[in-house]
Formats: sequence, structure tokens, C-alpha cells
Amino acid sequence: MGDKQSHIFDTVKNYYNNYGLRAKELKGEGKQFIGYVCSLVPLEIITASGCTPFRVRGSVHEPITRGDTLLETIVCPYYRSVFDLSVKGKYNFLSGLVIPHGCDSMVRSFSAWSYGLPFSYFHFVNIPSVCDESSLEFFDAELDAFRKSLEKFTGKAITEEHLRQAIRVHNENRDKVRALYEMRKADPPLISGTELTMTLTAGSSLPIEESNGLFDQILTEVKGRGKSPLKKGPRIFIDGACLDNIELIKLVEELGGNVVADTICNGARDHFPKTEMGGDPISALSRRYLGKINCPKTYRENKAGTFEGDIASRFGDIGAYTKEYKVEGAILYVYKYCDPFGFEVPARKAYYQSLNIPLLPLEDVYSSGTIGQLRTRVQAFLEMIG
Amino acid sequence: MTKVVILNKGIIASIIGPTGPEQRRLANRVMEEALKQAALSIQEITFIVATGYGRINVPFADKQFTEITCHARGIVHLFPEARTIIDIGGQDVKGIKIDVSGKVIDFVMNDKCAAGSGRFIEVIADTLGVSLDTVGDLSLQSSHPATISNICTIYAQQEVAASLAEGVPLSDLLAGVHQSLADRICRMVNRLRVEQAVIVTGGGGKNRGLLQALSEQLGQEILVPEEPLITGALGAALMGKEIVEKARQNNTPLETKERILGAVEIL
Amino acid sequence: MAEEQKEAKPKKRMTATKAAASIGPMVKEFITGTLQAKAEGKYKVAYTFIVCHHEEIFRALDVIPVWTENFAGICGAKRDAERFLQRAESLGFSRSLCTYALCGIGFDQWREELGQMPPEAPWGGQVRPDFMISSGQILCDPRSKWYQASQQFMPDVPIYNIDLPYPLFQENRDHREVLGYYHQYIVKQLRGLVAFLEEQTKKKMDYDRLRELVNLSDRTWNLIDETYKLRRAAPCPMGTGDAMNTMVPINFMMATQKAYDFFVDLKKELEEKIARGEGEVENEKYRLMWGGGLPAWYALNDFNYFNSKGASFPVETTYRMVAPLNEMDLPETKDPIEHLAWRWLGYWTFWYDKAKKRPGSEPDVERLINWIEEYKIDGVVMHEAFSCRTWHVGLIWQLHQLAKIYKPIPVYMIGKGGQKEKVYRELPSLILESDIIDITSYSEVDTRNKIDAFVETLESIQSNRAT
Amino acid sequence: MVFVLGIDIGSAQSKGVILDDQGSLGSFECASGGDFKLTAERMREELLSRAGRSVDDISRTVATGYGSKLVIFADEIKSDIVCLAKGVSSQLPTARTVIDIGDLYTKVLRTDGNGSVHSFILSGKCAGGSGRILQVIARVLQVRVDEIGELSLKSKKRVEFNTGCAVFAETEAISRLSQEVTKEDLLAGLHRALAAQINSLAERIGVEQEVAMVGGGARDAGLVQALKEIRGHDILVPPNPYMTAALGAAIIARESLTIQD
Repeated sequence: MGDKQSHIFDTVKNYYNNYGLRAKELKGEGKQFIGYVCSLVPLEIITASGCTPFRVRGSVHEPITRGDTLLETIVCPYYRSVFDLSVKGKYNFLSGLVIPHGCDSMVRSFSAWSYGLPFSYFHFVNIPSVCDESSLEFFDAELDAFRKSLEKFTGKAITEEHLRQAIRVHNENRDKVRALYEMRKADPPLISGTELTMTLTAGSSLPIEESNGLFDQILTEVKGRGKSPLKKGPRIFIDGACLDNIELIKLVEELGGNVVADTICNGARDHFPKTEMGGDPISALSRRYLGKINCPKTYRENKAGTFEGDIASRFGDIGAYTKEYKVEGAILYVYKYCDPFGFEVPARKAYYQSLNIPLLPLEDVYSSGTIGQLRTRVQAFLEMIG
Repeated sequence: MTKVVILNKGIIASIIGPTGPEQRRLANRVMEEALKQAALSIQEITFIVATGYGRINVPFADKQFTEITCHARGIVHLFPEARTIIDIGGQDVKGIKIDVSGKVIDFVMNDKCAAGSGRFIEVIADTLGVSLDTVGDLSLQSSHPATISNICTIYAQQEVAASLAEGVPLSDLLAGVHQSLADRICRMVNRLRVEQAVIVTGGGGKNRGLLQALSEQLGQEILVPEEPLITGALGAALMGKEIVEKARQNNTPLETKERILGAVEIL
Repeated sequence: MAEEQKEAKPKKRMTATKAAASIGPMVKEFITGTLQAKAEGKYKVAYTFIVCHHEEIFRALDVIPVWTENFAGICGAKRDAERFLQRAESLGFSRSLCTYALCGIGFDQWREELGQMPPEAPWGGQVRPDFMISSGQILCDPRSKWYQASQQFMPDVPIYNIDLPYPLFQENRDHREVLGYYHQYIVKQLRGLVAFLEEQTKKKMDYDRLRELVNLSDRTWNLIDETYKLRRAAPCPMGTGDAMNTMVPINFMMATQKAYDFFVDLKKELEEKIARGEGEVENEKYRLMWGGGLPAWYALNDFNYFNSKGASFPVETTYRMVAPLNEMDLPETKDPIEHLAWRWLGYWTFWYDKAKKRPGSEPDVERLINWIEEYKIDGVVMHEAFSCRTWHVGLIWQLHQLAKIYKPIPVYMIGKGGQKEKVYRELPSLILESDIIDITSYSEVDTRNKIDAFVETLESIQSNRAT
Repeated sequence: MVFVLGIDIGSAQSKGVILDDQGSLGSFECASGGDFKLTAERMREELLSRAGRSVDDISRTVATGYGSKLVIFADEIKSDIVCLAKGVSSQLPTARTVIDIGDLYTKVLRTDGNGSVHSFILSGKCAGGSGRILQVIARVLQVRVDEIGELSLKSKKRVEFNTGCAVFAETEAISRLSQEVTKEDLLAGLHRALAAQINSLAERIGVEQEVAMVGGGARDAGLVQALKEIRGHDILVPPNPYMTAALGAAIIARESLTIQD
């Protein structure tokens, strides 16, 4: 990064550091924000209802204290932190919260959330664990139930036209994210991983139109750079669940690596798949969220009959991204106590090996206290591939 | 411990000194001694590489590398056939996998818990009032290793003290402690798919009791360098030498710090 | 991994009933049966999971189920899981994941590598399956991931992953609004299972036989419910320690005559004990509820330790996988598959209506409250197993909520002014922390100290009782 | 007149109290050492000499703590949970939550004014969240354990400190010092992190006010202050907070005599 910080990145930083700033402002103007965790909540339905989806975040800097009253410490530390901040009142400006069936901890803690927080609206979206025709039909019905529950909450009908319009703006948002990722293809990339993750995180706290506007400004800014502010270094890919604090990515970049692509929840996993336009909007959404979001939570049948064939189909998107972004090394960052990702670690390792991409697997506890430990591992890894 | 290796064509000085709260000043002092041994002044040193836990605290180092890279480099220099390295230090235990060309291809490190590190044995030896140099040989005299059921070092310390009071022989306790540590280490390095030759380095390489427990649990023969404590420093020196040679080849200037060995004030 | 040390064998647990004592040999026979079936090759064997409530489908097609969680539990109970857990860790799985799954994967990988059973495999070992039936229930991520992970080592063994969701309790919603499409989905998933099994076994489903088996297990459900309710008697004739054994016919043998007969015998035994005034504990002082969590299988002796302090366990929320069918209000249907789907939904939503009526309650809390009353409970014991989120997340919240809405114990205590006053005290509770099969997480000394302190607590509350 | 003893053999320190019908006649504290039996004997002798009594005068002895099973002359052994509740209730009858920070374990319990326990929780499988870490740090900083509280309170800018492992806290402290962090700020960081960990444990059984802190850790003013800040309310500390379990044991001994009468 150059000495001169641009104005627009200051805005991003501000939204990132004071997460929820804009929501608090807009709440004063009568806007309702609906919180959500996990990439599996269909945001378009919230937008179509006239409310604004708001991704609830954790903090690696804040020790978990209050949350432990109501939630066991055997839950993944990321989710514990999100819960802890919530019960401490950090997100009290929200009007409601939607939790999907992303993992066991989300299911088992739904009551703790819905009884423990002062929001007037709570909803649980059940997500099938398998992806076949009958699951999609079921999911259509489940999303329709979600739509109805929001209608009841807002007292306004959510029409097909509302849904189509919401799908359109969310797809636009995804196009802009893609365009931002394009900026990473240069070597060195025009935008750092730290800047990009901060931008996307800030975006997930804004109404979708504002998020679109912000991304446009960032794009203009980055394109205007012409020359990269970064040094050449190993091109690193980040794999894992939700990484909504930039510490790891920042660490990689401080140590001389450039984060150029990812498949994290608040990155490509969430932002790349688009919703089909035309046809029934609910059905299009169910196909996007169940079919296209590549989350380990969803079981996909091994049709190849071999292990190699199976991982090639399950993790094919990773292979495509690593090629597209000319990746030289990958970090698989998994939280302790995360069953969906944890059980895939050996298979993912094998897949990276088949791609001939060196991999650094990390198991971490979502606390800035572990940065020292991570530093040695990341530095050694960069030395190893450099 | 702070170690210094000075390299020319071969090793011309190698010194091991203690590491205390005042790492920087000690790095100074150990450096001074090494220079004395080599009969060199600091200005005559072409390039300095620091590694290890305190690598960022060495003010006169021109470059820092992690101990993983340096241990691997040092070990491959001593044992070209090495494929698996287990470095057992006081802070960390590391497993490193090396390919045929001597390149690091994978590594694992222990978590921030003393149970799987050399500190475990240091603490227990201290509790039992045995010097660290003798724990290995003492434990080899045991025929009935005790079971250490606690994982936490502090709890294990308490457990060992209680067993000793109950009359469990010292050698059995130490053998149990070595098995417990070997178990933790094996669990970790097994993730690398251990291949021959297996080299153990770091302080743990000097402990025969631990080496035997490790060898049994891994089901592999283990090789140990003659001076296991300095392989990291040796590797760092070798890395430095490469940097110098590369710069000379490409005719590029070397980026070095000022060669000053003044004492550093610590708050 | 030359050193695959086994833990010292635990002392044999004392059971309160003859029925519970007969379970060990039954399980052994069952496992030997799977090995034999595989050797003979006449029937297909399938890896699968308990509490999916569709075992009738397997049995109607003569598929032999291999309950992989059970095998891991056996390894745990025999204190011989560590070597398999370590193997899984070496393969790159974190120890923080479900240890049942880790044990199973470690065992399978070893068996596949050797081409035969690992040395000294517990009770002859776990047989190589012909196929695997995963179950993406609403709960238990490891069930969806376990067999997928095992497939790395046996890629030729196909998986059918059946999705069996149920509507989660939501305070602001009547679950009946959504039951229709849940039912439709489950029926389709079950029919998919039938089709998969037909293809694998090359047999056609005999729906008359299926109907009979469903009828048999329905009758067994009701019988289990009646039998377990006998434990309301004081002194309680059978405790949770025994129930951790009698869960075997409930979970592994449903839809067999043997399971039905087992409960006929158990019911009779309990009735006789009650008539004789014989309890699980000789001098019953405290009645405790096992309020959540799977047990530490290597430490079932802890139940005896509780017993030795005069504490009995008349009821547990774990492995009591039945609810009286006549109270479930299931829609009539002649189609056994449709019935299975309704029974599934009826089981999971059984407490929903009751929970709605009590502010602050939810189904699991409601069950606690009801059983505290029905079984006259003095304290709640829970186990938090670090590796299992499925059954162990939400327990402390339930206790918290229970304390908020249920304060039944009047005691005297000293208030701010130094005066004695009568107040209502929440039910005392104890949370034990360790794991289902990872013995390294367990400390007998610590656990027994906790139990001692808990019993002293019960004692002091009894002596301060206001009435 | 009856005389009773309460003896608490902890993993690091042993504590004892001698009571008569009126109240305490004296207390004694010493290092537990390696031989708990011997320590218990010595404890009894010291207490008797302080009260000017002989062994035969003692009607009842209750032992508690880590090494309680080795107090062979005890009439009864009680868990420290119950003794703590009893001890706190006698000194601070309004306390409803008691946090005991010992050398190896941290314990939290909920009680009423009678000394009945309603629920409790102990720290886990590792000494990371216990008082041991304070001793470790004191050694690194070359200060006495009883000085660290005052030092910590002088901090103006506490550092972020990780208290994962009590053994590695030492090396973490060393590396922080080498990053030019002051002793005061380091201690304040440690106290904050430890207090957060302790609070988190306490929250798991729910905290009811008022809250009392006892055990060796309660002697550390820095730790008490850190916990106050995290909880946002006052915390009671009885005089001689490390004696609480021994006092409770003695009270239990006396009470059981009254009941027998």
C-alpha cells in the first residue's frame, strides 16, 4: 500500500472497524436490519421484504465472556465469538435474526439466540443436507415459509416482482465482487487481500444498493492505481469457513505473500455464485443456495466411484480458482470443533496435492492471541514455497 | 538457549549460551564469544541470519528465517538422506518433511501447550530434582515405566511428585514421562507420514531416554547429529552463505545492517 | 505407530437388573453375526446410524445393519479406542471432531490397509460394509461427513445419504403449518432409500412384510414406554446406568421379535422388583435425572459410584428414543413408508405443544420439567462430551432456562438483613466434562470429587428444606 | 467448651483453623511440600500451640483440599466446594456466588447464606486458568507474588496477553518483555486475560450477586480489580481469603457436633 491512503479506503476501514455504523444511522431513519449468520441465508428474500440483511460478525480481539453463560465451549470459536458479541448487545440495533441450518451448533443454539436477544423477529431456515430433486422441492417450500414469516413480520406482501428486483441487485453485487477479484490477477495484484476482505466485510453491513456503490468506488480507485502498490511475492489462496477478521490475511501479506483468491464464506463461496433470472424466483434462489454454494455441509454423492474422481468433483471450484488466479500456495484455515470442515481436511489436502499446490493446514481458535504461533507457521510456509 | 555458528568454508566457531529474559543482550554476548573463538571482529562478518523464537529480537541480524527452514537446511547439510526431521526444543516441537532434493515439503508444529514440548521434561526433571543431562540415562534403567495420566504439564508435575512420595522409583517415573512426551510427539509427526531417514534434533536429541521411546513408538530408527543444539544456527549460517553467493553471482549489493554489537537496554 | 497401548481394563459395572446384565453377550452375538453374515455372503451388510427410525426398511430387505457408532462405543467401553483415534489424527483429522467418527475412520483405514482386521480388534472387529447409509438428519454433521471421509479408504463402497429433517421449534410458529412438506420430503427420501437398497440387494421390497415389521416396532415402542414409566416407583427399580445397556434393543434391534421379548421380560422384572420394594439403590436418598449428553462409555462405573452415595437415576433424556404413539396423534395411513415419516415427525415434535404453553420453555426444557415432576427428581446431572456438538450444545442453556421458569425447592436462607427467610431454590445440577470415548479427556479423581461435592450439595439442601 | 480443627491441604499451600464455640483461636499457613502427611501433622501441632491446647482437647477435625485424604487423623473429609460455601457464608452471608482461585484449579459455586451449595463448576483439564500462572509470572519478573497486584494497578496501557498454558506463559512474558513492554502493563494484561477466563467459567453456571472472591488468587488486588472491571460491579473479598476453605471445614466440624448433641 502506498503512503497516501485514499479517501474511499478510509470509509471501508471505518465501516470495518465500527461495524454496524451505517445500520445504526439508517435505523434512525426507520430502516430495519435483519441479522444473519452463514452464507446459506437467502439474502434476496430479506431485501425483497424491504429490510436489509446484515452479516453478524465476531471479533478475534474480544475475549469471550458473556456468551459462555448460554453456549458450550465445545462450539467452534468463531460461532462462540459471534454469539458472545451479540449477547453483549453489540448488535442491538437489529430488528431480527435469521439462522440457517449451517451446522449442528447453529441448530442447537437457535433457542439460546431467540430467547437471549432482544429482537422482535427470529427465523430458522432448514437447509437440506443432500442435494437432489426432492431436496430442492423441499427447499422451495422452506424458502416460501421464510418469505411468509417475513411478510408477517413486516406486514407487507413480498411479491415475485420484489424478489426479482432483489435478485437483480444482489447479482449486480456479485458481478462487482467478481470485477474486484479480477484486480487480483495482476502480479503483484492491484488490490491486496487485506483491502479486499475489508471491503467485502464492510459491504455485508450495508444495504445492497450502498454496497454496490461502495464496490464501484473501490473499483474505480483500484483501476486508477495503474501500478500495483504491492511487492511481488508468492500468490496465496485461502480455503476455509468464515474469515471475517483480516488478521490472518494481513499476516500473510506482512510476511511477503499476496493473497489472490479464496474459497471462504465471506469471499468467493458466498459472492461468486449467481441466481438465475427468469422463471420462479423462489425456485431460482433455492437452486442457488443449495445447489451452487459449495459448502461441506451439503453432501454430494460420489458419482465417480473413485476417491480421486470424488475430490475432483467436490473441490473442482478450488482447482478452477487456483488456475485462474495463478496460485502458488494455499492455506487451509479451519476452526477447532468445526465438524463440517474438519472431516474434509484429509480430502482437501489430497486435492491440493493432486493440483501440485503446496498447502499449509491450520487449525485455530479465533483469537488474536494465536497470531504469534501463526506467524512462524506462515513465514516457514512462505519460505518453503518461495 | 542462544546458539551462534560462524561459517566460512566450514564451521569456524560454534557457541551455545543460555537464553534469558534479556534475549537481546545475551544474543550480543554469545555473539561476542563466537567472534572471539573465530578471532574475527563483527565488521568482518559478511552476513548475519537470525532464526528461532527470538529471531526478531536480534538487532544486528541482516535477515530472519524461521527455525523450520533453518533446521531443515542444517540437517540436510549433515544428513543428505534425511526425509523426516523432528526438532524437539523447549518451546516448540516441529516435524519437517524433506523431499529428495532437500526441500521442505511439509511441516507440523505443536500447539501452545507445554505438554508436547521439551519444557515438559524440563519441568518434571526440576520437580524430581534431577539434572536435565541425566534424565535420559536414568529412564533407560526402568523396566516398568509409570503411567502419567495428566496431559497438562502442571498437573503432571503434581502427579509425579505424588507418585514419588508413594515410592514409585525415579527411573520408572522418568520413563513414563518420556513415553508421555514421545506419545504427544508421535501423534503430531505421524500426520506427516514419517519416512526414513528420521533425524531428531534440538535439545531432545541429547536425551537417550526420549529417543528410545520415540524410536519404539514410531517404529523407526532414529539418527541424531553430533551436536543437535546447533543445527538451526548452522542452517541459518548456510542460508546466509547462499544469500551472499547469490548476490555475488548476480552482482547485486547485499543489504546488511550496521555492524554494531552495543548492549541493548531492556525495560 | 508400533506402540498401540491399551488402557487398563475397567472394573465390571454392577447392574441393577438381570436384563441389563444380559446385554453384553447380546451385543457380542450381534457383532459376531455381522462378521458371519459377511463371510457367508448371503446377506448384505450396511454401515448405518441409530435413531433414524427406519430400520424396518433394512430388515424387510434382509440388510444387516452395522451400527458404527455402537462399535466406537464398544472400543470406548473396552478402553481400546485410543489407537484408532491416534490413527485418525495421523490421517489429518482433528481430535476436536466427533470421536465416534474418528475411531471408526481410524479402524476402517487400518483394516483397509492390512486387508484384514487390525490386531486384537475388539469383539472381532467391524466388518467391511457392502454399502453405507449416511443420515443427514437435522442434527449431527458428522453423520453426513463420516462415511464420506471413510470412502477415501474404500472408494468402491457406495453411500446413500438420506435426509431426515424435522421442523425446528420456533416460538412464534405452529409447526403444523409446515409438517405437510416435511412429510412429503421424508417420504421421498425413504422411498429413495428403498430404491437404493433394492438395487444393492437385487430384491424387491415386500410391503406386506414391511407393514408387519412396522407394526412390530410400533408395539415395541409402546411397550418400552410402559416399561420405562415403571421407573417412577420409589425406590426406583432401574437406573440410567442400566438404561445405557437397555438402549441396545431400542437402538440396534428395533423391528425384531427379540427386542419386543426383551422388554416383555424387563417389564416383568421391574414389576417384580417394585412389588418387593427393591430399588436400584438399597437406601434411596436422592433421585437424579440424567438430563443430557451421551455417557462416557469407559466410565459407566461412575453410575455405581452415584449409587454408592444413595443416588438413583430413575430417568434419562438420552437414548429414550420413544414416545407413546397414541399420544402423538399420527394421521392414519395404510402405507408403511408414510407411517414411518409421520412417526418420525411425531417423535421429534412431541413436546412442541406443551412447550408453547409455558413462556420461556422449549421442547427439551419442557421434557426436563415434566420428568422432574413425574419422576420426583432432586437434581439434574448432565455430561458435556467435548467432541460431540449434536447432543451436547444447548445443555447449559436448558439448565439456565430451567432455573428461570422452575424453582420448586423451598429452603431457608439468610437474607441481606441477616434474617432467615424462605426462598425457592432451583434444582441443583452437575455438569460432568469429558468425552464419549476419548479417555484422555477423563479424570476419575476429578469426576469423583465433583460427584462427592454434588452429593454433599444435595445433602445440605435436604437439611435446609423449609417444609 | 469444644475445640475443632479445619485443615485444608492445597497443592501448593496448606491452611488450618482452630475454633471453639466462640470463634477462631488461631490459624496457620505453610507450604504443602512433598509430604502431605507430615504437613498435616505439623499443621495440627502449630494450631494446637497457637490455641494452647493438646490433641485430646480436639473434639473433631475436618480435612479438605487436594491432599485431604492424607490427613489421617481427620474424622471426616469434605469436598472443598462445600467448605468454601460454609466459610464464605460465615464471613459474607450476602454472597451468592463464590469464586475460588487456587493454585491448580479455579472453582466457582453458587450458595445461599447458610453455606448450602446450589451449583458449582471447576476449571478444566489444564492449569491455564488457575492461580499458578501468577507464580510463574512473578518468577519471570523477579518480584514477589504479593507485589504483583499493586504493580498491575499502576499500569496505564495493558497489553493483550494470551493465557493458554501456565508453563508457556513464562516464555510469552519473556518475549513481551523483550518487546519493551513494562512489567506493569504486562501484569495488567495477564490479569485481564485471567479474569476473562475466570469470568467465563463463572458465567457457565450463571452469576448471582453478590460475588465473593476467595483463595490465594483473591490476595492479588490486580486480579480482583480486573474481574471487577469485566463484571462491572463490586466484588467482596473476606479477610484472609486463602483461609476460607479451612474455616469452612472447621465450621462443618463444629456443626456436626451440635447436631450430634
